Amino acid sequence: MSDFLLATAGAILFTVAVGLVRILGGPGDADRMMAAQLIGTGGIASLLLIAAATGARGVDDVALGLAILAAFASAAFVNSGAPAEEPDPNPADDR
Amino acid sequence: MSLALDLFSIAAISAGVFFFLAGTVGLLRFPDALSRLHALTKADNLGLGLIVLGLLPRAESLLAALMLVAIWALVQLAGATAAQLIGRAVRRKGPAI
Amino acid sequence: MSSATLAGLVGAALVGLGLYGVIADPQPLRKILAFNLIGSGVFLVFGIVARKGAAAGLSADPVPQAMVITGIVVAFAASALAVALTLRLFEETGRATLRPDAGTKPPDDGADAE
Amino acid sequence: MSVLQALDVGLAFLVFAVAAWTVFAPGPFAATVGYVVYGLLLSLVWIRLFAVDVALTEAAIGSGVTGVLLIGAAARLRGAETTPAEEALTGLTRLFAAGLCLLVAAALAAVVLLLPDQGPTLAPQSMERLPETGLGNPVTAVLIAFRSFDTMLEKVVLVLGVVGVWSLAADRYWGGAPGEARAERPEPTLAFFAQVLAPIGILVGVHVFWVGADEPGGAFQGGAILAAMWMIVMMARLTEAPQASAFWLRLALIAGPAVFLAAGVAGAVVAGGFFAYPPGLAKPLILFIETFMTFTIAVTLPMLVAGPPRREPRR
Amino acid sequence: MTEGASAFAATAGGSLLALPILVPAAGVLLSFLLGGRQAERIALALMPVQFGFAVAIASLIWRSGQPLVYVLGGYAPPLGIALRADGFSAVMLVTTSLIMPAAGLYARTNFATPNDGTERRAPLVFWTLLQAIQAALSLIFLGGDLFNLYVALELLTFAAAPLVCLDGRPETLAAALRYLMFALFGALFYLLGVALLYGAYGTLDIVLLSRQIRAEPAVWLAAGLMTAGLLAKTALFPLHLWLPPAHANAPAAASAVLSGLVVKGSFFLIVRLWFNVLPALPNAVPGAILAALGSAAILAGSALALRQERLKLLIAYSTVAQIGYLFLMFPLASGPWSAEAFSGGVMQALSHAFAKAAMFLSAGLIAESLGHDRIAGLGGAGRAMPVTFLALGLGGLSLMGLPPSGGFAAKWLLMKASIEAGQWVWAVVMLAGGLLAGGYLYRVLAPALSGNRPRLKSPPRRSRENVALALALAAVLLAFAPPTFFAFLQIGRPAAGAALR
Repeated sequence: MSDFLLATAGAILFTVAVGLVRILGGPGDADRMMAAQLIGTGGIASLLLIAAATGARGVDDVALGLAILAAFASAAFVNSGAPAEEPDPNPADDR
Repeated sequence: MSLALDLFSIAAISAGVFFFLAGTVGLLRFPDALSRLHALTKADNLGLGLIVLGLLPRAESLLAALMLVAIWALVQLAGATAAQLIGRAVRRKGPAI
Repeated sequence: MSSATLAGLVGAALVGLGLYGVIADPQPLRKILAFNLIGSGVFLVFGIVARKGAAAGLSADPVPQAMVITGIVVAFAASALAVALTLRLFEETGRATLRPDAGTKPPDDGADAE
Repeated sequence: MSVLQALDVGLAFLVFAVAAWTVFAPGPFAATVGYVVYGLLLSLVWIRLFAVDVALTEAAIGSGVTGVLLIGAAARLRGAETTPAEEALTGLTRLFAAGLCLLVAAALAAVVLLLPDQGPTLAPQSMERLPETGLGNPVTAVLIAFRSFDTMLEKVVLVLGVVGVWSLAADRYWGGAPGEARAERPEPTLAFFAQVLAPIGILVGVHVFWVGADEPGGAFQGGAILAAMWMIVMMARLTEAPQASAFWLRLALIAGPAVFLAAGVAGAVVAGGFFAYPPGLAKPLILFIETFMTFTIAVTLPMLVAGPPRREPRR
Repeated sequence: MTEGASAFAATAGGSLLALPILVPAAGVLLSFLLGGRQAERIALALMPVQFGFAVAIASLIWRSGQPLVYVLGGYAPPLGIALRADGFSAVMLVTTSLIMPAAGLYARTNFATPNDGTERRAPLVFWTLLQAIQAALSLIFLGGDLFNLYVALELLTFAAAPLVCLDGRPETLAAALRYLMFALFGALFYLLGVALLYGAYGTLDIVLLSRQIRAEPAVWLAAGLMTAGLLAKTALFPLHLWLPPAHANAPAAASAVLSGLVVKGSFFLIVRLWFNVLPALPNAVPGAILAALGSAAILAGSALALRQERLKLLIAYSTVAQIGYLFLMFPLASGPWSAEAFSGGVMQALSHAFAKAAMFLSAGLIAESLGHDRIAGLGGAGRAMPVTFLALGLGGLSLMGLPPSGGFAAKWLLMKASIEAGQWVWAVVMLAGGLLAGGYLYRVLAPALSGNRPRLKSPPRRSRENVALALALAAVLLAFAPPTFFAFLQIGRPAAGAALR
């Protein structure tokens, strides 16, 4: 059974790798951000599978941490990704 | 009983891998960013979900099982949010972004 | 080959790759990325050292692991400082570059500080 | 070759390929996204090296928080992407650099291969002295007891990092808040996400810190997750970044190293040596120190990412 | 008692070793917390304390004739961390604790907080980071564990880099970024070497390592990586590119500390590495390589200094050259002349620290008084501000290696050792370097002492001139160091005794 789990983990990593080849190259930055998203999900899936197969302790916490941070790259992308916005001319007024 | 559970695990995990594969094929074949995003979220939702489902019977304790479900739920939340954010960025700024 | 040795080889390759990036890429941000690659390569070397020190019921020597954790935090702080410098330089000059002659201009007023 | 070995080889190849992408990618943004992907893959590698504490740190800091820092920077540097021709290295220099790097990598690889399979280790000594600390996780014991001096100084490095980043502020903004270049109005999706995620993340962060005494986890990892929660709340504009002159902020930034340092000095009076713990009181004292450290990391990392003050201070 | 245990029997008064690190670290935290004028007050108040610690440590070593040892937390190496102080550590500590207050007194004018107590950026950063440099240097001089020393290196980087761009001009930002890049590169390579040594021997304690080290591939690679990393931080030719813009553009007080002390920190670690960690390695070839690079630094740095148009850049390039002299001690490290060579190297580090600090402070005064520091515009300035130029000239005396000066003592010892060792080439390089130094100093001093007095924007304050002059006099006084001083330097130098007797 554990060989099956490991093989599955490998298969997922492989599909993720193929997907990465496609989207890291773009054309747009949005596509590239999808790469971060894809590896997030795929990475968590293979992490869980490897953990189940090898019985390593504490891996659940790592997966949980990755799951919490999964959307952070996209959030940063949207947050500061607007094309070079001018700093607020009158910052004191915006609150 | 254990054999049945193993079979269930194998079936669910295999199905999960299938969805990851399908998502990747979508990434490779779809013409524009928004539809690629669509393909990606399928892998997020179903791929990981089925794998978690398959791993549930193998969890050592109820707590570990709950943890697995929580991880899945968090990835759902993150995936949906990221898809929204990236989609909006594409819509607003055009596909070049 | 054990997984530890494999990771060590990856670490060696990462150090080489990162070093190339540091030398060959003129953009500060790319240099910062390359530094982080070297850093993670170094940490992986610590990682195999730890793994090969598995003993006393532990699957890895805890001392190098603790050093890696310290190192990751320091590397992050260094990246943050370097990024802040790069962004400030970009704001001031409209470009981010490390040209060697950038620092040799005499100051207009000649004053030192203040 | 077993399935596990095949998986390891595949993982190693993937890590190397993504690392190569970050070096050779066409633009800084593509390289940066490559680096974020790479950081995630590294967590898997650390799991395979049975270094779960490191995997947690890598996941939270190496991939998560650093990702936000670098992607934000890459987005802002868009205008600087074109490189003036005079800076590009000539082919010969490139070749020379490549040769040098190959040499270093090959020498390193050779030495790695020569390392004995069962190397020298401090694992037995760590386990032998683990009971004195009252902890169950030897990595935490190394960080907070055996090599606590390193850890305390490294916290001072973080404070210096903040001083250094803030020192880049323009004089008129000194004491003001680090204002990021944001979207004009808050993204409703992001706000919703932050509202749902933050409470969960705070729970997880505290949990990771708390179990760190006995299981993988600890102040660094828990603090980093908490830091991420503050960052997402700020990114969603649910709260503003604090002013650099705020006393509470400064207190929060130094609390970890200050308490650590004070405990270390107190050890000289109470326990017979700097950074010694009085027997029997070690565990509560360690948890006390770690609490402040976690808190300080949770405040420091977002401040490092936010950058120098960019708004005029309100008095 | 086993041999391992005896190395860590805490010596009497050993706990003193923690204080020069912890007290300025606490000062950093307090200064940042309280802000405003408190930062300056705390920094200046702790400097005499720091001097007290340094003198106390030195006198303990002097009285016992043995290095001081302290084990932190009761966890003996290899699991824990030890601090150690030998003669070299002690003199570096004392030197640091003398130059720091000089820079501090000088900087009070530039980095004052307004009377209403409003916190300003540059003063807070300067006074906080000055204390951080002091803590980092103390740790470098006292650390007994290679990973602990890595943390010290990073502390030093984080403290020093922001000082370079304190005034925020674009060229200083570029200089600071380059400095940071070199420093980070250096620290990473050092760390990689640390990883390999731990992998080979399972300890990072300097004494324990030195007992086990054998000449094997891992050790050679580690030694090479660590040395390369530390050379990048020390700015030895050809890794010197970051230094001149960084040191020339920083505020004068910061330049004095950066050029006088900070580069000596990583140099100190190279000495530790080769003399204390790796004495078992055959060191003829690496020593010759280091000295060859040092010779190249002396010639190239001096030649570049001759061509500079700005005074501060000239002084910065002269640092590149003077760093070169430090490395001439390495090929002379074994043999009956090793004690002389070691003393010469240390003397060079000390005298250059004082002389260079004096010169940068003088250059700062000149730039402030004239409104510029162009060498072409220095005509007659020496007659307008004689004390400043006296300090500059006395510092220059030491750089040239003319008697009486610490620089003369250093170069004399190194030259004697290289002639005794039959390695004439280093002596020739030293003579050439001295002539070149005379050349570039002549370019500055000759016009300054002749011609019409220029109109000063503001005359330099006497107290600040005196600070620079005191440092320059210290560099001169080193020439009169008694033989006991050199005996003191040898305390704790491993294998030195064996080689001598």
